[in-house]
Amino acid sequence: MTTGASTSATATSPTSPGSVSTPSTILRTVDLTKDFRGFTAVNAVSLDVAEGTIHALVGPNGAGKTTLFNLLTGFLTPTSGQILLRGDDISGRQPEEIAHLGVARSFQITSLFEQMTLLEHLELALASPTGLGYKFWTSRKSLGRFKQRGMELLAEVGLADRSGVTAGSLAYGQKRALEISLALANDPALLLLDEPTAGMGLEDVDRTIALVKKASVGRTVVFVDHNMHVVGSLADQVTVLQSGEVLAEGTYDDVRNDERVITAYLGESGGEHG
Amino acid sequence: MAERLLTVDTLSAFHGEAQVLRDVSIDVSVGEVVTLVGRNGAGKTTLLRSIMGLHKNTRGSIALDGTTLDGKSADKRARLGIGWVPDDRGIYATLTVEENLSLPPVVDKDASWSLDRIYEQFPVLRERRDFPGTKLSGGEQQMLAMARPLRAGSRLLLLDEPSEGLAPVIVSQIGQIIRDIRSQGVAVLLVEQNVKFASTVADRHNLLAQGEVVESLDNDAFQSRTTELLQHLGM
Amino acid sequence: MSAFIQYTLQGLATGGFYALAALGLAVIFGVMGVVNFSHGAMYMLGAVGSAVLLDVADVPFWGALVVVPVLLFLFGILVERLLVRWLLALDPLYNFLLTFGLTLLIVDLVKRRYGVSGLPYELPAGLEGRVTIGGLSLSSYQLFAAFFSVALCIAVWLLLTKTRIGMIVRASTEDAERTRALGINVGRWVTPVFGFGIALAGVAGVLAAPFRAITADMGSNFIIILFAVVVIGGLGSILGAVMAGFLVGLVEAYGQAYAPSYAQVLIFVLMAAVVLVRPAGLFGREEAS
Amino acid sequence: MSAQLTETTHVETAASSAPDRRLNPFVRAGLLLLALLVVLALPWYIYPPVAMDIVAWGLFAISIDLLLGFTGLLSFGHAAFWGTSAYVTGLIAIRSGLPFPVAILGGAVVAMLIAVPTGYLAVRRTGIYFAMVTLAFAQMIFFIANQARDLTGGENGLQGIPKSFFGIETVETDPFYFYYAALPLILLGAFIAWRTVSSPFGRVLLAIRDNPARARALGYDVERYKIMVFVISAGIAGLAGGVFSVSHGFASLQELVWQTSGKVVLITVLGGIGTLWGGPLGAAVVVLLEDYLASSGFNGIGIITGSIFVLIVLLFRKGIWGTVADLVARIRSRGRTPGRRDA
Amino acid sequence: GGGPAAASGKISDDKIVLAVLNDQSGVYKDLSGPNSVEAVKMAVEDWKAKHKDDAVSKNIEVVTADHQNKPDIANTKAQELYDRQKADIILDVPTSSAALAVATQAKTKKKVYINIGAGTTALTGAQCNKYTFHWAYDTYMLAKGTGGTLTKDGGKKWNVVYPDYAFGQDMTKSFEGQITAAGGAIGQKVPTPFPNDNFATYITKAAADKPDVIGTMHAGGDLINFVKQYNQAGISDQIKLAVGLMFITDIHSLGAEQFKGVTFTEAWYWNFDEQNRAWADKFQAKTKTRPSFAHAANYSAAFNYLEAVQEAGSDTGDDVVAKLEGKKINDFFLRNGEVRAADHRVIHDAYLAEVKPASEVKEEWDYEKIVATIPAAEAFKPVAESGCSM
Ligand SMILES: Nc1ncnc2c1ncn2[C@@H]1O[C@H](COP(=O)(O)OP(=O)(O)OP(=O)(O)O)[C@@H](O)[C@H]1O
Ligand SMILES: Nc1ncnc2c1ncn2[C@@H]1O[C@H](COP(=O)(O)OP(=O)(O)OP(=O)(O)O)[C@@H](O)[C@H]1O
Ligand SMILES: CC(C)C[C@H](N)C(=O)O
Ligand SMILES: [Mg+2]
Ligand SMILES: [Mg+2]
Repeated sequence: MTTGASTSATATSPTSPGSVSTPSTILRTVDLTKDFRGFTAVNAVSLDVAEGTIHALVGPNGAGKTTLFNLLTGFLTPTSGQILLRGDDISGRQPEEIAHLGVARSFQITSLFEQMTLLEHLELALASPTGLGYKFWTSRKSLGRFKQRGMELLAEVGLADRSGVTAGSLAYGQKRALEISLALANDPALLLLDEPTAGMGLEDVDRTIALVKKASVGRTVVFVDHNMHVVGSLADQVTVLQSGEVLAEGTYDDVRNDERVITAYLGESGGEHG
Repeated sequence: MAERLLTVDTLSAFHGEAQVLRDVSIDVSVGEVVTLVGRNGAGKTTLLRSIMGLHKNTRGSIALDGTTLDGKSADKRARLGIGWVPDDRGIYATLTVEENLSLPPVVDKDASWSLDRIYEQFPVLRERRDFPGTKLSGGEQQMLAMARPLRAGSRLLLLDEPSEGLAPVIVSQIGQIIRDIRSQGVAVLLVEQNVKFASTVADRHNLLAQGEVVESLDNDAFQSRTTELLQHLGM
Repeated sequence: MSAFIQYTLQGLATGGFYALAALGLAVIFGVMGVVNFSHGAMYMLGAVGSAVLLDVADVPFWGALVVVPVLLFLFGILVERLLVRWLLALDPLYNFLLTFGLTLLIVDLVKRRYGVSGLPYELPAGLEGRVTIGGLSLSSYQLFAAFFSVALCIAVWLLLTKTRIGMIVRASTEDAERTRALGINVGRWVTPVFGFGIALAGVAGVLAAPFRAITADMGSNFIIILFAVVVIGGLGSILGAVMAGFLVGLVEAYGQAYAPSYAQVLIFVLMAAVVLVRPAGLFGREEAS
Repeated sequence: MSAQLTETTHVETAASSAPDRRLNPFVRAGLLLLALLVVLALPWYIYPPVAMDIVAWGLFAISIDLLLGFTGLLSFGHAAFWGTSAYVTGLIAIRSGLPFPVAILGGAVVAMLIAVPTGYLAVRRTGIYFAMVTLAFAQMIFFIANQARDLTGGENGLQGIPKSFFGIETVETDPFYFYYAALPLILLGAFIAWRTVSSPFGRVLLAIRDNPARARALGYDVERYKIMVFVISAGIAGLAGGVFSVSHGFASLQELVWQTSGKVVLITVLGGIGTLWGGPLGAAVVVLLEDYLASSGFNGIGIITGSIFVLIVLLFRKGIWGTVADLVARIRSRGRTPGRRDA
Repeated sequence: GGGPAAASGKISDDKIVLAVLNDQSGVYKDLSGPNSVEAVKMAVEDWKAKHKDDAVSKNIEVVTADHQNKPDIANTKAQELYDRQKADIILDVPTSSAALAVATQAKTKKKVYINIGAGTTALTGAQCNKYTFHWAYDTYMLAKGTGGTLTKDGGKKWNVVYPDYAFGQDMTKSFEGQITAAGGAIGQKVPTPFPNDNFATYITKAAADKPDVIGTMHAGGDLINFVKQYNQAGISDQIKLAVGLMFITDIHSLGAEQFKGVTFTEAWYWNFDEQNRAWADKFQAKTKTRPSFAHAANYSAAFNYLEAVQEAGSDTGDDVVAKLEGKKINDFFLRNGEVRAADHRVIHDAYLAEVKPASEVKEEWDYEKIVATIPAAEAFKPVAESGCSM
């Protein structure tokens, strides 16, 4: 079922969900499959993500990368297969539950609260795990306790001076940065970024690479990007998807020299357009 | 020099009170690929929308084939042979892939690509032909958007960042298509942030900064000065 | 047993009727994203129009079946041009509220002009009798109405899904500006669609005239049932509207026969069950979350 | 510019986002005081039962605004809660003889109870779908109330609801004093609404309104929040419905028909959504207009209210409050930066 | 009860205000509505003409309000009419729920209220009060006439289809009493939702066991729906249709042909005799239409109210009530009329009517044939059974 070089324990009985493959595996999928009315977007994908690494997911358009993200974060329910987070089966859980387990994501298509200020975005993100959001009887001022941390986070992505403007008035690149800072807010153990550099100019791309690098300290990052420069600079491990299946896996250098990957994805120029 | 197809003459455009294009003059000839490169927010999309007749708050003139487009509605301009690939791709959710392809009226029978030819070029579209358009992945939607004006047989294509979000192999493929249609006499005005890609397909480049064309140069000059220019533009 | 078959036939006859009206609602929604609250009022105008035509111009049922939908088509065009179109780009709630206000207005205007106690109307010539098959007996008019509705439903469905017109219309409503930029003169299409949907409501109204009370208020409960029909069928689904129309017709007939006091609640219980099990309706597409 | 893929509700609210962003605290305090004064003075200038209607409908509209303006949910079946509470309040008052405020609180609690299952089903849908589902549920409640005529009096309504108030006879018989006895309940409802929107909870609601998918990814259980605000809103509608039924001395099926749900939405939109203030303003206009028309000899209330609605939706989507606020803001900014003109 | 009786010659606010509270815009607009206001104005004119200079007051006003058939609005309006508009009497109020709400207000304010349009017997029964009178008809009267007479004439086996709400159930109960008393029986009682527009299944059901008579207790739009669909069911030749409550406006709107042969009970018919016709002509001159019994009853109630004020020399509620109670009246509307003191039911002769086939209709609105007169004493519920205690 699984094509390509799986690195670790995919061979050992993938059917027993409870079994933790290696101590350092934080995220693992077992034969994960998603059907859309007869079209299989993700097909029996078994994936291991080692704790503390940066893992890139690449592949042609429509390979199923975003769908895989949506499965991992609960926005879609798998047709079959399992998703194990530190050995616990989380398939079928709701997005908000998964978020509380320390998984944060950014969206391929920018997804913000257009009418809220940047600081308000971060306050919301920071308040989420505290349950403060349910308190309809207290004053909104109680959110103020997140202000300092919120400003720090904004500063990290270079948006500190814009904390008071509404997200709707940001330029595209800034919106992407805000997406990332939201994902980072609650210090997630696992960070999922869907095309963090899409639509950015070169300078912004490099800034984002640096940002992700910095953010990856002490946590695991899985990201999707078509920009090979980004993949090359960041990824410890690369999984190539094609037509919903794993085509190849390995380090960036392994993968970029893989014949199948070159035909299916990179093309003869080796992806050097970006 | 081939005949001139599109002429934009001292065009200014406004968003409300803000001026986003300042006296922009560019032209594209038959069989030529001309780019607009520049940072986010430089005004590239606004220029394309103005040519298409979708952005109305403008000053200056735009002519196709020597006749002015002033006062012509967008659908009229499309039927005169301008094909637009919007930056958000503009795929219809309520239409199937094939319906998305056949929606625009064919403007030039001889230039129009057949569905078969399109499917040969993008096999994945054939596979998903009966799916609602927006159920395609981002990149698949981009292919669909590119294919649409080919199907119509437009003679001038306005491409707004066609390489964005595409797998490298598809980017090369798109590049090949652009070169192909150019040789068939189609004119292309290409908006790009991907400078490397732009330099593989274009004849001439216009560098846009803060709504102004700050530099116009041919591809050789562009390639030799890429780094310097990028620095200059802050890209 | 024969009673059961009789109820079934009656249910199907009523269902055809709901299906037709719901179809107009679904076409307008599917194509323009407008939930037309005034659909009940338009249905009423269809019936009142037939009665008035008969009274002032001696136009019989068969004439009304042609003339009234045409008139309502024109009226729909007017409504779209003057009102609905300005809100198309906004949240669909606005047109829902607009057509709600329009309903109040139309109903009261009709009341002022034609009173409230109803207008007279006769069965159309040739359909006064009954058709008896075996032990069953159905009013020939109702049979006609049922068959007519079904045929019309099928025709409309084909028009929208199989023709270029249907495609253009769907594209135009999804994004008018973009569609224009693809070379299509959008203005030419959207307005007639609205008129067309209204005309369908008008047809239902004409069909209703011979066997329902023709009053200004006849649409006000009708629209609520139509809403239940489209929610059950799936709001955007044209096929769903038609199928759910028949389903609701049957539920209503069985309900009336076997649990009369609960006949109308049953429809809404059915709706609740559908929402619970399939939030998008029986034929609706899943909403992206 | 960037296409939003989520199917959210984008209704034009009278305030740009949070309700207090525009006004400074002093102006706000001043307005609050003024509003309170107006509410207190109302029965001196307006026939007291009509004044009572205005504040009851005003509170009802606030409950709609809480959903529409602050969460992006249009309930087109809120009559279910207003009406249920009207009946329950009446039944408690008639059968137990308890003071009316107790009966009304009881009614509001029952309204909240039935809002739980309704909300559970309705919040699975958004936008226009939500409106349809709530509408259908209200119809169910309507039919049930009609069937349970031993309890509700069916078509005749529940007659003779007493205004028992600790034996204080002036309150029990004179609508003028009754107004002041019932007003605290209205103010309580308004306070709850205000507290809710200006709490962290209210902030989450705004987030949900703007982008539910994003809110979920941040870890917020969107459905649960929606159910909670739906239930709170039902409770507020219940308070209003209870006051209304005691004020009139009975409850009728009229409280449950869909036209009632429509009317309260009309009032809310007319006043301006996303403000909480708008509702009562809209209520004053509509109730006074209806009151006037009913004895004016012009028989066609629908013609007037229908036209108003159409005009509001077409031309003044921000409602009275929003339109006025915009005007004020425009005048102010013109004062500050003279000479600025549109290009 | 009441406060200190007002001295004779005392007219409150120096004017007499008659308020007509009814449906000005909804389903009952045509059968009563604005034209009832006209009828009341006619009564005032006629009364002034009759008394000329010795009238207790020359200052008489007629005001009106629309209750839209909604009890809540009726309730508020009644309060307003009594308090703000200084109404001394409220007239009409069709729709039972609204009628009962107004009765409560009349009692609280101690002001006169004469109901004309509503059907419920509760107004003079369980919920009767000192200030409330019921002038024209009620469900008992309708059942007595239609149910009793048709059964005696051989329609022994009945099935009744009724709207499932207070008025319909009341009617069904009343009909059952009268039908059983006359030696018949109701086989099926088929409830239908209210309001409703699809009766096909109910009609099939009610016709299944081939009764002699099918009785419908529907009113207004529902009645018209029912009759249309009844005629389509193709059973009208074998099964007689009886209508519980019908107004001439119903026949007018559906056309006599659809109703042909239907039997029902009338409180008054404009073309019954010369006296009625004379008044109907005057009414037509004003309104361009023929009167329903509700229009005539409004006139009669208003006129007799003014007479009572004249006799009392006061428009105070208690004084007028005292004059009205027990009063025997004979006018063009009330034949052998009496205002029963015990329950304030106004009794008078009622009529059994049949709808003429279109061929016999000689002029517009000439739809009815009176087949029998039911004497006042028999037409209404005996006081002993009323259950009223004031
Ligand atoms: N609808 C709008 N209202 C106000 N300002 C706008 C609007 N659309 C664009 N702008 C502004 O106009 C300027 C030019 O925008 P445009 O979209 O043309 O840039 P672009 O070069 O295409 O950028 P990108 O590379 O991000 O697509 C930007 O500063 C942008 O903020
Ligand atoms: N809701 C859906 N219904 C049906 N098909 C879908 C749906 N969502 C995605 N797909 C299909 O699943 C496939 C995988 O899509 P996905 O968005 O995961 O691709 P991707 O790898 O992220 O591509 P890209 O790089 O272009 O964004 C595509 O062919 C797409 O058409
Ligand atoms: C037909 C009506 C005038 C009577 C009304 N249905 C009532 O409740 O009494
Ligand atoms: Mg993707
Ligand atoms: Mg752009």
